[in-house]
Amino acid sequence: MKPVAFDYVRPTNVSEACALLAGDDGARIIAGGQTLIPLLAMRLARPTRLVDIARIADLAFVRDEGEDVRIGAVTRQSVAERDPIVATKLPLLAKALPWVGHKATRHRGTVGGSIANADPAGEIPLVAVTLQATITVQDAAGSTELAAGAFYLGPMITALPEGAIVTHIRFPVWQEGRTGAGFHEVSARRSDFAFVASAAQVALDADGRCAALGVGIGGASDTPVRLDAVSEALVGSRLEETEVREAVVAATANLETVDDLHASATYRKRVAATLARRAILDARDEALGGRHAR
Amino acid sequence: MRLDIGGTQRIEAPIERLWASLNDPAFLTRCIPGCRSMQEIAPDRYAVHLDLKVASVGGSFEGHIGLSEKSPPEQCRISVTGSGTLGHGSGEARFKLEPAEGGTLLIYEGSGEIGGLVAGVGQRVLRGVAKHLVGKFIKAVRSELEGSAATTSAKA
Amino acid sequence: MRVELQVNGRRAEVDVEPRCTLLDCLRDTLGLEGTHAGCEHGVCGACTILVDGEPARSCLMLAVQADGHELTTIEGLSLGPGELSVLQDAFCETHGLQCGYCTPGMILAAHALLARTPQPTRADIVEAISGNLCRCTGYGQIVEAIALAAERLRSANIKTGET
Amino acid sequence: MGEVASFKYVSRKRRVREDRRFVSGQATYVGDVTPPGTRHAAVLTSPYASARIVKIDASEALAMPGVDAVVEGRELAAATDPLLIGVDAPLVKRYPLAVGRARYAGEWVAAVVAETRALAEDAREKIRVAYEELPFVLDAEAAYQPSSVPVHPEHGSNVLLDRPFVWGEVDATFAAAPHKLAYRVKWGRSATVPIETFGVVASWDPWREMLDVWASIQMPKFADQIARALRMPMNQVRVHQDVDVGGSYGVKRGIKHTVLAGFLSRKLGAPVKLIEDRLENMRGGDMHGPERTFDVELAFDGTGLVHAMRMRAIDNVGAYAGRSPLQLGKPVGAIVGPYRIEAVAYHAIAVTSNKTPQEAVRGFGQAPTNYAIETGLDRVAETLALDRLEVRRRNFIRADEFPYLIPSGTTYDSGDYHAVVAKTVKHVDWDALVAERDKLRAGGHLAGVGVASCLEPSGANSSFEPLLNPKNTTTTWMESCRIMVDALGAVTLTIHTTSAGQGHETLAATAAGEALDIDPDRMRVVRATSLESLPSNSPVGSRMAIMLGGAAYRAGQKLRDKLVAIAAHQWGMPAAQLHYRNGGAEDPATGRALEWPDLILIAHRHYHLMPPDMEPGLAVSHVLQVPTGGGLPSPDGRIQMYPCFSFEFHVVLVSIDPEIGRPHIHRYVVGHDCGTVINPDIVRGMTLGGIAHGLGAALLEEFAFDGEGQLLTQSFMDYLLPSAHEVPEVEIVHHVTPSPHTVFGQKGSGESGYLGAPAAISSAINDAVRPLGIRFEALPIRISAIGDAIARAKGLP
Repeated sequence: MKPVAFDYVRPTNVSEACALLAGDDGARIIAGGQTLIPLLAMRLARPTRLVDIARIADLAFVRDEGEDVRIGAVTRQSVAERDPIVATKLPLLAKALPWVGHKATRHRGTVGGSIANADPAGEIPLVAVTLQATITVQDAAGSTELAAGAFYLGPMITALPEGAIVTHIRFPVWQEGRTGAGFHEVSARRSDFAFVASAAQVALDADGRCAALGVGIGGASDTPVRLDAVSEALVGSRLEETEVREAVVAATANLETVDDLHASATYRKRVAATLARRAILDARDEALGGRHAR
Repeated sequence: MRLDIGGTQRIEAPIERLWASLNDPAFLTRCIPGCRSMQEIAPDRYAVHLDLKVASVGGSFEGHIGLSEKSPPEQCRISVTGSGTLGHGSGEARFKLEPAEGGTLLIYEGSGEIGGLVAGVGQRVLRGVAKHLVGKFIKAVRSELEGSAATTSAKA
Repeated sequence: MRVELQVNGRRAEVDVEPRCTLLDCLRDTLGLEGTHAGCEHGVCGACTILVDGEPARSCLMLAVQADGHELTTIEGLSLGPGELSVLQDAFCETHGLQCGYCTPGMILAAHALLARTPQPTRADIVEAISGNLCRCTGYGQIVEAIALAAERLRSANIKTGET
Repeated sequence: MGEVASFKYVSRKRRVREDRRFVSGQATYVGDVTPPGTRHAAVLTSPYASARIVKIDASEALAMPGVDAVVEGRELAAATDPLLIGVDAPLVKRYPLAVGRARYAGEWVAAVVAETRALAEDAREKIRVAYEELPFVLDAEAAYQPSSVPVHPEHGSNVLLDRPFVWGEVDATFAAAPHKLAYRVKWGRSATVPIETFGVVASWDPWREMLDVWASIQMPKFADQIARALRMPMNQVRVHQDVDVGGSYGVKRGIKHTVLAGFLSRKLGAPVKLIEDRLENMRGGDMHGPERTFDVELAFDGTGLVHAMRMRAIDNVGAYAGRSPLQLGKPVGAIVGPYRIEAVAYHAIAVTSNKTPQEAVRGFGQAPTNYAIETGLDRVAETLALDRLEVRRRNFIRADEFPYLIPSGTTYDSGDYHAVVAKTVKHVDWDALVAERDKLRAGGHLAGVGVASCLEPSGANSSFEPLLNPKNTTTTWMESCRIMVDALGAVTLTIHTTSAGQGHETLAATAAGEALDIDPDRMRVVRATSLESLPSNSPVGSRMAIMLGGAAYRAGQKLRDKLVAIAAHQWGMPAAQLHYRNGGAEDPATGRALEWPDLILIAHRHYHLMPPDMEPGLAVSHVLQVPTGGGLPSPDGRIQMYPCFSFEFHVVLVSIDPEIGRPHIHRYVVGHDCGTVINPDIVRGMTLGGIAHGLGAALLEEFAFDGEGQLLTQSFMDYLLPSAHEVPEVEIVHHVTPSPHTVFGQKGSGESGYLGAPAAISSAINDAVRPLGIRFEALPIRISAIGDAIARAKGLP
């Protein structure tokens, strides 16, 4: 399982990287390489040149910008996992990161790499969609911002234009009320690709009513899916179990789910509703301050 | 690995134009994702060369496309075979065209088999990729015929 | 391409193709054959080494990406010729292995754990080695080896960095 | 009771000496062997399950820099003989590369050799092969039909083996039995999948006319098969057996890999290295395991005693067969498991299909068979509304009935099943366990207690070969050990096989140390190459504790007797009157003694003091024939299979989250009796490892094929080995019932964990879902299947 031969260049800044990509459709970006290198080894990916952006310093940062937290694309997943800003301002991302791959892959894998790789079971893309993050991409012509919700088009398929690079991701910080997060995942083995995953973040107002809610499903469909209908149904409620159960079942009724060797489409749809409910209730309990996980 | 594709799409073009386009190698070369060339080697039989690229996965395919059971302009059957570094595949699909107000309904129904490396390691995502590629084909047909940047009416 | 690596505290200059993984470079170019290939697609963990003290899969890194990092392989853990570290010795004590093929990766993952968490719980240990597949042992005696090493390091008051 | 009641070294805690080289990264696996001038091979595989190979064009590949050769099936077949097949089917010809047609997706069609492995893979992609797809058959029952498309037209059908056996009054017992039940269970196609793939280095030296081979093998008669296929005298093949093997548990046979590498080395006059990568191994390494469907009928009475069993077992062995069909034969040696079933009809069927071939897998067919038997015991209990534990107790062979002859002609050596079960039940506090299950159920979970007992036939033997292939009358199954004491008194043992982590060096030293009353850790153990080896059958069938332990002990006895004879000669006394201890000999009457150094000196330097008829020096060896082995089957298919039978009793508490369907194992207890334990750490490791392996077969692992014969689990992303998260803490309850056939009373322990765990885990999950009327009758049982079945039973979408 030896890759095809390719060149390797290490640009010192983003524009240099974009220039290297422009006009060379055989060039591919490598950052952490945790998904790309297996594809190289299996000769599924056959680039003529790898452009290594892992050491571009101005792409590695976690910055608290009040309204949101901005994370540089080549920030290592393990760095984000240990970052205090993520822990305090992005509880959902903090809760999802330990589910990403293994400790060994998180030490090399990057946040931007996971976002761009768009694995249907990817935990970071799921959190980005759930929190309605914005993904900044840059190519030779300049940079644009894409909504995470419109970024994922299919399995490993995104709206990233040809020759563009993800430079950073802005995760909105929920300001009002007490926030809580919940994350659940089912896979054959603890660290495998998720059959189904659900990420939920809840904000409660002073008297315990839901001021904001975001819940998403990963692994079940070709892309991560935000269940907007659930947000609409439950904002204002007290997130009682029965209300939550009804809302998630309704919202997943016509969720298009994948059927594969490991899990059936009906299983994924049914468990999507279950995990969404559990994630929401966990988030509610965390917001209430009670450490009572389902 | 067995893949089933199917769907109904509204194309804002008259049935005759859609039918002619779907039988025009040059048109198909522009619409089939990654298609580099499509030479007619016999009546309704074409040798094709594809350079498929989905995300970071890419590979070249050599294959054949055959059109059969044609009853213009309503119906035809298309068979595809091909192999390359990523694996091999074959498929059958039936196209039905029905005039609808303001355009034509393109109804397609088919199944295919994918084998080799990509089925051996990619079973988890293969169906989604196939669905996406069919969607890209439909989008390309629409944008060719409808001229303006068409909005995809249904999720492919 | 010429690359300068820092392996087990020593500088090593290598000339490798960009497509050469760090795993193949360590084994074929530097002769450090204690690191093993199990799947070459990043799942089994037999190729685990330490990169700046943290476990990483050397089959998921290109050699050309590895310059400027402090690399540690199993050969770097022994205290000297014929001298096992506390952790290596603990694996012998509890027979935390059988065929030995996953063992170097397992020991390096454990080493990184103990450096960070000197008194790990059983759950900490299981999580730390969950990325390293072993087909022989069923993991029981491996967990016991790591727990024994933690205990010995604590009582001997050796800072884990020097094990 | 074994010959040596109390032991000085046996059963004591002793570090496994091999571990030192593994923990320091100083071991030598075949991947680490690269003689100067080595060239690297890669194989091109068939994309199709069945296809005629019309044309192979390697011109572009051969033109690439660094490429030495491309070889295809016809060239190889002309220069080599077909590989051995275990059953009488000579027209099912097998060569390392496909000849004329490919018979399974992944079969090797061509091999390319180049300066580096990367260049070989680059070249492989440039080889153009024109195929003409042919019809294929994948399902075993379909292949069994005469009308099916034969994988080997020359053979005329897909049936490799179709042998009914009847032992005892089966039909009469069924007719008279008040209760009967029938069921079908399926053992999914999984295997051992070691973390190291197969690899071989072959190096032909035209000057010495010697083919040196380093390979990752666990293979009886490896050098024989290589020499035979390459048409070389066996003394031109030198297999290096000091190669460390990165796990095998049965599958690492690699005959086709080694014949190919040997042929390529002779063709190029350079060492050739073929290390399978994981993709090559999973699809075309020919290392899949049994894929078997059982149709079982049981005849039993109102108390739950099973009197007769009919079992039809059909196995889908794939496109070719080496010894894989014989995995239907070994289970005959324990066909009734630990139960007093009096009459058995067994119909063994092996069929070819266009799937990857199988190899020997841990237990050699016993794990699937045990799963089928244990499912039956649960069904009997369910039918009579009796406790599954109690039904087993009633059916167990009693301790006082040993040695116990089972209907198929094997005599079980010893056992105390009731004692092991009693100890296990007491340790687990059975009633509290059942109460905990019911508490979990009350809490909204599904919960179940699983039980399964299993026999581990150990010691190995060839007798299933003559049973299934009358033309094969092999009755010799041996192991050997050599002990040499050098002139300075250091002891060196020689063993004659490779090892894959079983601790054979520690085993041999411990056994020799016990015989010689010398600390085993003072002994060195080395491995002979095949040219210097005494007869050995390598570590299969849980045999090495019995056979290598026995051979080392017997050799040690010979050495001891020689030392005593030398001492006796100095004092002109009969040897029998002397007392041996600690390497020396003492005359108890006078108290005078000659110590180890004294005797060494005489043996090596002082010929004039030697007994007249004794050779100088101290080198002894022993070749041990398997106890109870050596017979041929009777006409009605009765034969003594393996000599010794270990016993395990598994108890598992599992709960299932009903909405998710994921089983969680709360407790796993196993009662374990493998006779006298020689090294406690090694045996414990074997048991824990076997259970983890069995958990994989029960819940996670399957080589899944699609309708076109394409393997869908070609990587570790889809073929799922259990990680540390999936394997629960296992509590082992220890018991010793020594074997009468072995020097210490030891039996085998390498396989039993894997033979019992699948049945026990399946029993637990079925107990959990039984209240919903759900039954799982095939392995593996995936989370999704459990979740969907629960939803269906509850009428949910």
